[in-house]
Amino acid sequence: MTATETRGHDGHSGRSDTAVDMRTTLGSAEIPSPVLTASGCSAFGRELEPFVDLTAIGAVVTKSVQLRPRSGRSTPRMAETPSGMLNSIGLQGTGIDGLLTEELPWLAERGVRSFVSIAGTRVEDFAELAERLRGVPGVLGLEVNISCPNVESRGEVFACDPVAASDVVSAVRAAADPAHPVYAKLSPDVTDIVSVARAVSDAGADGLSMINTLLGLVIDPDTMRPVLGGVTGGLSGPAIRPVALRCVWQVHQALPDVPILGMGGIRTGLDALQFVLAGASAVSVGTAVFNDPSAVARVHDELAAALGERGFTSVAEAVGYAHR
Amino acid sequence: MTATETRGHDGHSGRSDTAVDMRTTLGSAEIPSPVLTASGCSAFGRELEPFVDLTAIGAVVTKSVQLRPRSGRSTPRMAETPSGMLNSIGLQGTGIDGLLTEELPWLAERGVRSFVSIAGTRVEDFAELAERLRGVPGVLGLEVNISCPNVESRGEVFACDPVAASDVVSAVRAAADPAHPVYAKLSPDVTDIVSVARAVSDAGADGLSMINTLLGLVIDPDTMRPVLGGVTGGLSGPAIRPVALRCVWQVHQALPDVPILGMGGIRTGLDALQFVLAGASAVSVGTAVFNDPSAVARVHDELAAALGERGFTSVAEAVGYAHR
Amino acid sequence: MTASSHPAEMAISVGLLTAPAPRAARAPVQRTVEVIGRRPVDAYVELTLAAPEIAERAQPGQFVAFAVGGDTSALLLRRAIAISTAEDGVVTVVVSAAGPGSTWLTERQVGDTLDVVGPLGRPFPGPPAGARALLVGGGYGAAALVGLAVRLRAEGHPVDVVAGAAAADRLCSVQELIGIADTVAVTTDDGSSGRQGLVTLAVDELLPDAGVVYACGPMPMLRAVADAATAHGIPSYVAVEESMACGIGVCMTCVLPIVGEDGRTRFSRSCTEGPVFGGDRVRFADVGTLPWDVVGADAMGVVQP
Amino acid sequence: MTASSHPAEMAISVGLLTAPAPRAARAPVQRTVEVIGRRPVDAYVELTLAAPEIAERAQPGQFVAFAVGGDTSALLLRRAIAISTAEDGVVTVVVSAAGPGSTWLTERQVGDTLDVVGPLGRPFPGPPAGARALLVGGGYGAAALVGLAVRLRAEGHPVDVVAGAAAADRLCSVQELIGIADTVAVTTDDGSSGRQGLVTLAVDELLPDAGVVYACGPMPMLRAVADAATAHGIPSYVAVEESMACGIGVCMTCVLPIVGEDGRTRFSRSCTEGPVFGGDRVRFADVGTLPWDVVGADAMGVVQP
Ligand SMILES: Cc1cc2nc3c(=O)[nH]c(=O)nc-3n(C[C@H](O)[C@H](O)[C@H](O)COP(=O)(O)OP(=O)(O)OC[C@H]3O[C@@H](n4cnc5c(N)ncnc54)[C@H](O)[C@@H]3O)c2cc1C
Ligand SMILES: Cc1cc2nc3c(=O)[nH]c(=O)nc-3n(C[C@H](O)[C@H](O)[C@H](O)COP(=O)(O)OP(=O)(O)OC[C@H]3O[C@@H](n4cnc5c(N)ncnc54)[C@H](O)[C@@H]3O)c2cc1C
Ligand SMILES: Cc1cc2nc3c(=O)[nH]c(=O)nc-3n(C[C@H](O)[C@H](O)[C@H](O)COP(=O)(O)O)c2cc1C
Ligand SMILES: Cc1cc2nc3c(=O)[nH]c(=O)nc-3n(C[C@H](O)[C@H](O)[C@H](O)COP(=O)(O)O)c2cc1C
Ligand code: FES
Ligand code: FES
Repeated sequence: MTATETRGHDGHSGRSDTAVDMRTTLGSAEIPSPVLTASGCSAFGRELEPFVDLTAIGAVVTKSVQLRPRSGRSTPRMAETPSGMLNSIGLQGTGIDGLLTEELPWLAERGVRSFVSIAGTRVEDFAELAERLRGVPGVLGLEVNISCPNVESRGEVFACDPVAASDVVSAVRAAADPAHPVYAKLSPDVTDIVSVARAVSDAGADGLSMINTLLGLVIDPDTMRPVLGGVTGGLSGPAIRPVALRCVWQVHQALPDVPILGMGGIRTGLDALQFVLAGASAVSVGTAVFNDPSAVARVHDELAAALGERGFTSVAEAVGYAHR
Repeated sequence: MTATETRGHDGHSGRSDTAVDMRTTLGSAEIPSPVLTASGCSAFGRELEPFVDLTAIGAVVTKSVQLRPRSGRSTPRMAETPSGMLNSIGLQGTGIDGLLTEELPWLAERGVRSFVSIAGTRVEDFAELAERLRGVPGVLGLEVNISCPNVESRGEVFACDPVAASDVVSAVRAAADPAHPVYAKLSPDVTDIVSVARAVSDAGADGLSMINTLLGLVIDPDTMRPVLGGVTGGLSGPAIRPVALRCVWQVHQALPDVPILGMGGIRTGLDALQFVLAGASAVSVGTAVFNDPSAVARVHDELAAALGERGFTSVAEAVGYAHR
Repeated sequence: MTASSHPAEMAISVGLLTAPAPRAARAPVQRTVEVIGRRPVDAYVELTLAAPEIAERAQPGQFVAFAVGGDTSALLLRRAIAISTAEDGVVTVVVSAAGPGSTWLTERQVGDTLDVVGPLGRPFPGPPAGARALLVGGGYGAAALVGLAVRLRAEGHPVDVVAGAAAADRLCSVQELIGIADTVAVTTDDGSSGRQGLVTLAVDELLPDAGVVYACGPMPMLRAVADAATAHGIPSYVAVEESMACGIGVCMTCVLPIVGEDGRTRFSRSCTEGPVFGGDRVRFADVGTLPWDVVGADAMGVVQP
Repeated sequence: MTASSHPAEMAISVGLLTAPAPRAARAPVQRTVEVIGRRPVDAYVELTLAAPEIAERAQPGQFVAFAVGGDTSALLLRRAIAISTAEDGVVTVVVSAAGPGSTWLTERQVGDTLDVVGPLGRPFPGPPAGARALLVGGGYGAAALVGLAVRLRAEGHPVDVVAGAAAADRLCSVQELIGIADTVAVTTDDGSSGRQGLVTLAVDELLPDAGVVYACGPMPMLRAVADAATAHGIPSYVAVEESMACGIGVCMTCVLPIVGEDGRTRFSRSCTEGPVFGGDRVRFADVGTLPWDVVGADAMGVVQP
């Protein structure tokens, strides 16, 4: 290498010239690429514009929005861990009004697809959010972040209880735009993820997003107290990839017809390939974006190349292939 | 450094000259060091002899033994993952007879303390193992590996059901040598680890070992099938440390009087310190031994130094300190 | 105004001395760049990078973010490092070996390549016309002021510099700054170089003549300098150093309680709304807490006491 | 005996040609050692290490295990590499850049240090008195035979060597072996060096004169060579390469179905009961399966068909 910069990471560089058909669907919504951002890991997409062609990726999965503006938790909000990180952001955001007036129009103007993540602490909150997102331009569908404490059940997380999770999903499905597929986002912190998956899919979820972060903790050896302002936080990154793949594998095995948006530690095309082979029809790239802001576009290219090398002519053919 | 070998990793080197009292207990059993091996990660101790003074460590926690000899699963049995690994050994071993005639006498002759891990697929198996270990020289106590499928409950893992877990623990407590503390080893793959901890401690567990591996999966991008012969496997190593610490933290918070043997990704003295501060009164070093065969002795030394630097005069003072 | 008072109300009643720092002129790029120079300087290592596309975009106060640890790294997050100088296609940074990531950076050799994103963050806003500028650097924070000093002098502003550190070997870029600034004062906590004491010793003397203050260094120093400037009615800009997961504005880990133009406090991202903030806009005393009057604190269950 | 027959029964009825390889004379050590030589050789990199305590303990057939990736590594497991030669305090290894760990090893430079454990595993047992020895190496597997060839020649045994590989650039240690052995035959799959074909081409011709066979290389090659030797009634020893998590015998990841002295098959650890096994003791066809007649298979629910 000479003493000049190389353009090894340019997200705008041409997609690899492969014949693989990369189109896939999120429920009924068609998308040109199976690679999406992950909620909370790319904000509302804007900041990635210098690094990625946002119109070419599957969709921007937006940071989970709630009804009201939220400050989020006090700092420190993150701790690096081996091949991963903990975060305790606390869903900071400007609320649904900010989303509707600022972020979604910006994305829609540019032709960027958005898959809107919604969150709340009561079933009605979720339904109201779904209602307000009906017919909004550019919105492909909804991802329901049920890894939130349920205020009506002493703060137990919705995703940890099949009944509470189903209540949210059926309320959202009823309130949402019929054209919007509703994906329920599952937590791995459960004894039996298949039973939660089955419950929410029976309740009307059009697909499942898997997985959210694992609950973790780090103690600062200097202060001798938990590092995070929120004490515990969510573990993400390559460290959790085997757990995420196991969840996708188990659920696809039990419910082969339910579409899965897979995520958890995806960093390369071969990582994404593992999720597709395990049963995901699309994937989200989360924490890896912090390491490589062009990761979403790069993973698309690498996945396309990997599928081509293995003789697949479309991503659809490869979905769940490892079970065959 | 000159072109000669340095002795940077010699487990036999003198312990750091610190005033910290490193004695602790496993239930009623006193041990001179809070650092132990982890079940299945140091076999029965013999192979570590070239690297570690086995009589100086807390105890050798032996590979889980069952009643009969077991071949274990077919290979491949491991997959490396980011900052961790998956294993699916399938509890290969010569059974309780082999343990009693070969391994435990070898350890006892040398004055090495053993903490014997037992496993089974029926409650009676566990009880019989505990019974056969009564009064065996050198045995300090029992660790009950309940992360095994319960043949009487369609293969559901004992550790994932508070009732099944309690059944095993109370049967073991009843059958075991009264002088043997009984530790129940918990799985992190549950919705509510505190409820399992409470159930087994109510059932008579003298302490808790936390955590066993997380269920994971890796797909080989070349064969496009799961890497492991056993399809899924157990995830261990630094990757899972934040999850392990969170489990120890939650359980110590809820049950401050129940002793905890902490484990999961411990590699250095500062890692061990985090577990102690979170509430563990002793720790096991597992996967890190594969990286560094002298890890158990090194972690003892580093922990002693770290405690000393922070002004602790004994490890006991630091247990649970992060909650204060 | 002291940081522990209620700036939200004060801002509305009395106004603040600074405007929020505006965005940088150009967007960042991601490049693999070559290390073309490496120079240990006391406790630090200065790395020189052939990075023309970053150099041409960079403005004083901005930073870059390096991937660390190489292909087999367990360290997932980039490390943010302030740009010291950026000219003629070359970017210079000064790195202190703190933990594993920064230590790895200091071990890079000439010919090695680095994956870098930058320039990131908002630059220091320009000073009031004709104002004398006081630049205050703590530890390696002084490095981030070199490019600024050059620009200010080129624009005709008189520049005074105060560089402070715990000890002589933790001072940084003093030679460079002496070559640029009108005056350079040095303080060390232990007196091993310059005057013994904190930077405020020198800052208090120079403040009366200053029209604007720029500071980069550890939080307690920034707080002291900003408070002193504000007390004198002088606008100050501080470049903060907050733990960052992404560096580009997408993760929300790096927030500080910052008073906005409307006088309300928000948790603002130090990577994209900073790292340069008006010194009177950072609620230093509230860092690490969740004050009730931060926008959206009510939704977190925090109520006005 | 072919590998797909029932060796357990055969062993009892007809006996095997080999005894299990005995343990090494001395225990391993763990040391930080310096790289004192680095030489790219075609597709491989030969590293020379100043490692006197390992060199003085090592016997042909043993291996070492390196920690890889440095202080910030996400690769937790050591990489097993066969010892090529060990004399005068110096250990030589030949590394092929396969994945991230071995690639990192091939990138080490003179002056770098490596954390290494060794010597590990059981060495090749000595040959019958006066026997002519046939050594068969596949790819970098030939490197592991260099030390063995030296010892056998020093003990007065005639030594024939067959070195094979996919292509010329994947051959290994041929020059060294030519300097030691009586004859050296080379085969490549593509004919780019020596005869075109598999090692068995040359092995079949040399077997009639051999009193013992030693082999190191990929599993299919070991299987073919062991089968051929057994068919000729000649004892063979193979050094296998099985995925290892610990390398020292504590994890049970590296097992193969091996016929024991009592004729029963057990899952034996290739790190401590191997890597050298009698060629007629490895049930090659059953690798990766759980045959019903492996000791303890019944407890896994596998029953005799
Ligand atoms: C805008 C900005 C500019 C900076 N400029 C410089 C500079 O010019 N020279 C220099 O030596 N350092 C600078 N730093 C600090 C540098 O980023 C940290 O020292 C470095 O990230 C520590 O990483 P580590 O792996 O060595 O330490 P660790 O403590 O192991 O890091 C663990 C995690 O915490 C984060 N972290 C730890 N300390 C800091 C810190 N002080 N600030 C921010 N994040 C931290 C790391 O980025 C990492 O994610 C700057 C930081 C910021 C935010
Ligand atoms: C006894 C023994 C002797 C060996 N001698 C040599 C030698 O002299 N020269 C040489 O280049 N290589 C040798 N190998 C193979 C070498 O260990 C692997 O190529 C290397 O571990 C691959 O690691 P990686 O990170 O590059 O690949 P990855 O495929 O990323 O490794 C992932 C994991 O699988 C394991 N693994 C992958 N391939 C192999 C393999 N072929 N054998 C064993 N484990 C593997 C790795 O150790 C690691 O744990 C030997 C292996 C064994 C068991
Ligand atoms: C900083 C951060 C913020 C996150 N915020 C959200 C969020 O708002 N909503 C949500 O559903 N998931 C959130 N997640 C979880 C991710 O979307 C993703 O499920 C998880 O991180 C696993 O994927 P990864 O390993 O690729 O990051 C967040 C993750 C991180 C690291
Ligand atoms: C190869 C391997 C084998 C294991 N075997 C057992 C076992 O037999 N019994 C048991 O209770 N735990 C077993 N474990 C789990 C460990 O004891 C430990 O709980 C877990 O690995 C987490 O600790 P670590 O990250 O330090 O390895 C095994 C782990 C590994 C990696
Ligand atoms: S570091 Fe991610 S938003 Fe600032
Ligand atoms: S590699 Fe661990 S037992 Fe062989």
